[in-house]
Amino acid sequence: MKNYKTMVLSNQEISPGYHRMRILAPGFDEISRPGQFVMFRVQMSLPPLLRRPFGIFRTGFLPPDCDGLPPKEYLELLYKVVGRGTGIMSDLHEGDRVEVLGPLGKGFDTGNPGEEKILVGGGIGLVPLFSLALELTKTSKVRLLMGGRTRDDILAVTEFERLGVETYVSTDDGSLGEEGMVTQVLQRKLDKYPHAAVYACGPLPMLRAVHDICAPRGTSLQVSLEALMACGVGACLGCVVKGRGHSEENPQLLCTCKEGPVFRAEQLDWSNLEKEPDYCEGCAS
Amino acid sequence: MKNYKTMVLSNQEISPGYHRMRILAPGFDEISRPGQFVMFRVQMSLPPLLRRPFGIFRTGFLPPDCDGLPPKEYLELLYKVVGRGTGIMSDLHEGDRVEVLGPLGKGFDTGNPGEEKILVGGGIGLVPLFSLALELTKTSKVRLLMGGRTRDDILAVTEFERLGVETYVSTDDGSLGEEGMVTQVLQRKLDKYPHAAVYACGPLPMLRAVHDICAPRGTSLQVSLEALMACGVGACLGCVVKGRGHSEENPQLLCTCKEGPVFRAEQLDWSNLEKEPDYCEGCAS
Amino acid sequence: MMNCREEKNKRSAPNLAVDIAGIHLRNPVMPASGTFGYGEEYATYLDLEGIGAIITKGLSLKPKAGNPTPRIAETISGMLNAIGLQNVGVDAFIKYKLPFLREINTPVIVNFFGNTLEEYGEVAERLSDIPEVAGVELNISCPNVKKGGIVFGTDPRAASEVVALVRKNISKPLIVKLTPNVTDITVTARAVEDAGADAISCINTLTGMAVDVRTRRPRLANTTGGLSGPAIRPIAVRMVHQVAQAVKIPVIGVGGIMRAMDALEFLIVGATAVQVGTANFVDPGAMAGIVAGIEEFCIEEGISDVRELIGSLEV
Amino acid sequence: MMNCREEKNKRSAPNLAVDIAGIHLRNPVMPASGTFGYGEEYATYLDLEGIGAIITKGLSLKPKAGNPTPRIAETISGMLNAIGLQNVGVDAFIKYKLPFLREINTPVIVNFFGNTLEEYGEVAERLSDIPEVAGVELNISCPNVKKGGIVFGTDPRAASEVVALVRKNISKPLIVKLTPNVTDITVTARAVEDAGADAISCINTLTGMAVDVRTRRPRLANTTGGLSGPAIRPIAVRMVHQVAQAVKIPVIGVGGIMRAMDALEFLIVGATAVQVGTANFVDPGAMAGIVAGIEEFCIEEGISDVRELIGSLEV
Ligand SMILES: Cc1cc2nc3c(=O)[nH]c(=O)nc-3n(C[C@H](O)[C@H](O)[C@H](O)COP(=O)(O)OP(=O)(O)OC[C@H]3O[C@@H](n4cnc5c(N)ncnc54)[C@H](O)[C@@H]3O)c2cc1C
Ligand SMILES: Cc1cc2nc3c(=O)[nH]c(=O)nc-3n(C[C@H](O)[C@H](O)[C@H](O)COP(=O)(O)OP(=O)(O)OC[C@H]3O[C@@H](n4cnc5c(N)ncnc54)[C@H](O)[C@@H]3O)c2cc1C
Ligand SMILES: Cc1cc2nc3c(=O)[nH]c(=O)nc-3n(C[C@H](O)[C@H](O)[C@H](O)COP(=O)(O)O)c2cc1C
Ligand SMILES: Cc1cc2nc3c(=O)[nH]c(=O)nc-3n(C[C@H](O)[C@H](O)[C@H](O)COP(=O)(O)O)c2cc1C
Ligand code: FES
Ligand code: FES
Repeated sequence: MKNYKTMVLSNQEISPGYHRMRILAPGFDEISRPGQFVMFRVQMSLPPLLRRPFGIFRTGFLPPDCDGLPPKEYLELLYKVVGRGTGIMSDLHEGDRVEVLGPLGKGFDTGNPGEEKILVGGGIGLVPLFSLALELTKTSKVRLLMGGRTRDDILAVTEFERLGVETYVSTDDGSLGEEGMVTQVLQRKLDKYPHAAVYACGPLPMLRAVHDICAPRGTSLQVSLEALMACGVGACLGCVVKGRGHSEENPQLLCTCKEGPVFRAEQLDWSNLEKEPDYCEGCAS
Repeated sequence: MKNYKTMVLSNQEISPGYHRMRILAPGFDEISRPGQFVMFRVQMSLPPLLRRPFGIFRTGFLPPDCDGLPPKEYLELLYKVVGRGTGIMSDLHEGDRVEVLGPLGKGFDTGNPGEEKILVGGGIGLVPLFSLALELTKTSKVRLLMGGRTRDDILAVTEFERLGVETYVSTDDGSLGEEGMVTQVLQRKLDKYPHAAVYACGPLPMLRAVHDICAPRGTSLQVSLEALMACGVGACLGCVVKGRGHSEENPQLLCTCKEGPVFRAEQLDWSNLEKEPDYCEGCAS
Repeated sequence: MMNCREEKNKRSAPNLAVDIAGIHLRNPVMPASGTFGYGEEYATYLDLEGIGAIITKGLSLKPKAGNPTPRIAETISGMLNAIGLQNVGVDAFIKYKLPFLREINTPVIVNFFGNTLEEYGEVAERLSDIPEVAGVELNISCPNVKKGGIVFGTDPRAASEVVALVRKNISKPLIVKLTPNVTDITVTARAVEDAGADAISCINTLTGMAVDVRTRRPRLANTTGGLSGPAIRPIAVRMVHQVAQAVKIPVIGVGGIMRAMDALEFLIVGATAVQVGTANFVDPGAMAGIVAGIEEFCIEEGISDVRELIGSLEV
Repeated sequence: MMNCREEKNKRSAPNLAVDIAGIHLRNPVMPASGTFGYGEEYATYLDLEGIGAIITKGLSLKPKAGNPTPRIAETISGMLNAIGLQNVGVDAFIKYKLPFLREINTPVIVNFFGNTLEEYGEVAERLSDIPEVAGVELNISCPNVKKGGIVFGTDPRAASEVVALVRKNISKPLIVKLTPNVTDITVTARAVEDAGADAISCINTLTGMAVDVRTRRPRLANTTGGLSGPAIRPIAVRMVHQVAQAVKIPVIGVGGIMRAMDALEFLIVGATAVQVGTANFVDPGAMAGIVAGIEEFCIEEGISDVRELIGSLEV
């Protein structure tokens, strides 16, 4: 965990409204685990005041320059432009100075080698699943069920496939893959692979549906949650979710940033997970 | 007077800490007079919250593009980086969207044709004198006495000379021209050309010294003042200076933005012109 | 049943008009006192007939010189001002400034203040017979020179007294503008309502200060000044929300409004109209943009009358 | 006469240490309560032995769950929070959090509050014998559940009462943290000084609110929250200036400090030390940068002791 004062290596739109940013981050790979995240900010910039949390899509190395210097290690983010902060991010260029604090939080438990693994991603929720897949495919058979509103929301599928991940796409409007919800596909897959472990990241309603499928089957489920965050390190208590034993006397509040963002489904009080209201674009300014 | 929502055509450093910016401004030349100013801001940008005032160095036309479109009319600013706002300005590039409100205020009275004219500029104070010289040289003999701390603070001298302006440079450290104050030169010139009209722009101590030379001789003097401004149009009353008749009962406050920034020396209460405190760099944030 | 054209028309032209204490406003957007001069200053940049009302710089009985300079200082997302209520005085206003406003088909609301109770009363009296004045806005954020400089608006009793006196002297719509520098703004709000105010505007500036660390001097000659601009908006929204629940008379929201979205926050928490201050300096066309933005929002959300938004907060 | 080396040494190492109510701080920079957890959270990002003191999240007698989410909302140059004082409770703090802090050679100041007068007293008592606690900071910005939710800190009598009780129960240095949501902060300041406070920190957050205009819901589940960050700095500087003139005990300045320049404003208007809150979220190394910046400023300005700056404002 460190505050990298560093710079952008590249930043490009990969699908309408989705961008991929590579950030110079020497040594980052060694200390980060799949499912962790970073708190990002543009150096010297106000607004926005607060950092923004982003999952780690992957880390990697740029091929060495002709200058013979060692290859540059980068951290790759994949983000959706939804408001002011991500809007400003999308305007950044190579060389712009940024800060990333991380890696933060607890990552995924990669489970047992050989075990079947099913990843369920909704929209931008695929981000932590990709770094997870990089790890899991070393020892397990991995399937990805990827859902989104339209084909534009389905990202990085070929990159998963290149890892040998079997990929099933569904969209609400049928513009890519199967028409319908990703959870329909999950039902079928679990029927077929009842002992698979499930890892999910996406909007809360999707996670809840996944939980409702897995719980009665006793399927192992880990979910990665989102929350509004100010500090990212467990200091502000802005990002809490209610844990399973939650009650008035014993609040059992878990910090999404520090005890999460990945939780085992059984850690959480699913009936009391509050939905962050959907803010309109630009209001967060 | 208009709020031009427009863009930067070019922006470059011309001397250490001094920049020249050309801004697309169709029709600006026709409505502006020497000595007027604009209120500048970067479109969509907070900070800084408020606009910043800048004199008009000149207006002009870019040669038509090969695309055969009509030549582009520009407004040219020349500015010194002193704080946050000018710092942000210095980072702008061609195509960046900016707003200029103007032309604002009262300009110089160009006086009688044929009359000898002496311009006295201190540092960045040369800006309005250049657009004035463009006008005056049409009908009068014009001399410029230009002062600055070091050679880096002496700007655009060749451009004045190209207009046929006789130029006398002095610097505090003698690194260019005569060593000493611009006012020494003024004394000598006024001895030689006792009927010359004087126009001055620069730091308040310099203006005061010029006034102290001109007043006893009965020399006609116009000065361009600076002030902290919020609105630039006479609405906020932030920029007032005390007028000659100033007293408790009859305050005679003049808006630098609306009744100035150019004043005839006899309009002002010289014993009561307050000096804006010298803020340190970055504090105005 | 409506045909398509009618439906489209309805959708594309929501009603924006609101009433404040009997003053009919074509839309709920007006300038905040002291940021719009006497109206004239912005006439070249903004259609004065496109806004709901014009509010003047605060007037006093006699012309007032205000404070020494520097009078303004920029802060983070805000500005401090200590203009010191410089103004031409009520008589000069009527003689020299009002004739211009007479030609504009927009209600004129005159903001005023006094250094003593009596002065408040006298200014109100002078304005009471002027037909071009649609209403008055009473600024009670001024120190009462007789009471050792205690600000009228921070003492509910003094606030009540001054409102009652002004109420006696003028029958025009009376808006009272509250200061936010108090422990509980609902106390002042109720006091001025009971004393006869027809509407409340809220908030004036928050007292602030900034220092130049190199010279170790305050950045304003007056040492302290009033903080305005987007920095204070959350405080203003909270206070308008509180006041709108505490009183029955209409509330005008003021404080840090830069865009239509900001104005909408105030309407939703209970303001009937809004005032735009510092934003005029940043963009002289700001109010026109805010009016257009409110209209657009209504269309997008299928709201046919802006009044549906007022106090529509869901808690 | 000094030789060159001596002169250089003197120039390059100004004294930064200050004393607050008998607590010796190596420099005048410490975190603001609630923005630094229990210290541990930032240990990997910041040398905890490089700051003047550590101030904990506010503790209550029993663990407290706090408010529902969303608890935070960003505003222009500020943030609203309605954490609702979630904390582990004083006993769990002593048992689980203090052992980590014991190993750090930096004074620990414990921030605490109560829902009733009695609770304030009890927490103070439990802390009174803990040797690792260098001092306590009393947060009186909490609603008094017995008195219908009126905030202790907005009523000088209640403030005085709670300070007097705590004073009786603890002999450690007692800092009282004032709320800015009052008409005249010098009244509270004098009240708590008279009741036995050893120092004052000033200010806590200003109550604010923000609305999501599409859903028409408050952006905080709690409707209102506390505004912090650079937006409020001018208000904080003004209040510290007022309080420092009104009382004889030392004042700790808090509110919107992001950089050394900001901290210096507070020292110059009369603060003996400063607290850094929201800035920790933006940059976990912020306090280290501020300490370095203050030192650099002293060197540049030829100031050999930071205490020369305190209250050095020229008006
Ligand atoms: C652990 C974690 C990992 C994340 N990983 C990614 C990722 O890899 N790629 C990606 O595109 N996004 C990710 N997000 C969401 C991302 O943080 C938000 O989209 C971003 O902060 C929005 O910033 P903004 O200024 O553009 O939006 P704002 O203007 O602040 O708000 C616009 C919208 O974004 C939502 N939003 C704001 N902050 C958050 C937040 N912290 N979490 C969720 N929604 C938020 C608001 O509710 C609102 O709907 C992650 C969030 C968390 C908590
Ligand atoms: C009518 C007029 C014409 C001007 N023309 C020019 C010009 O042609 N070229 C040029 O470089 N500058 C000009 N100035 C000064 C210019 O406006 C300031 O330098 C600029 O606003 C500083 O902005 P900043 O954000 O960089 O500085 P800040 O961070 O705001 O402050 C840094 C320093 O600039 C000074 N300053 C800030 N605002 C003003 C102001 N309005 N007037 C004077 N000093 C100020 C401060 O006192 C401080 O010393 C003019 C000023 C006026 C009033
Ligand atoms: C330069 C300036 C002058 C002001 N003068 C007055 C005034 O004369 N009377 C008054 O009631 N309010 C005055 N105000 C307060 C504004 O009307 C308004 O209440 C405040 O600025 C908050 O709104 P804003 O954030 O939109 O600027 C003034 C504000 C500024 C910035
Ligand atoms: C998330 C958060 C939690 C806070 N919790 C407490 C608290 O428990 N006790 C307290 O006295 N102040 C608390 N505060 C107030 C801060 O200590 C500080 O007074 C305020 O934030 C202003 O400083 P800043 O602008 O530097 O953040 C909290 C502030 C924030 C932002
Ligand atoms: S974001 Fe601050 S505790 Fe999680
Ligand atoms: S700058 Fe506003 S009146 Fe001159």
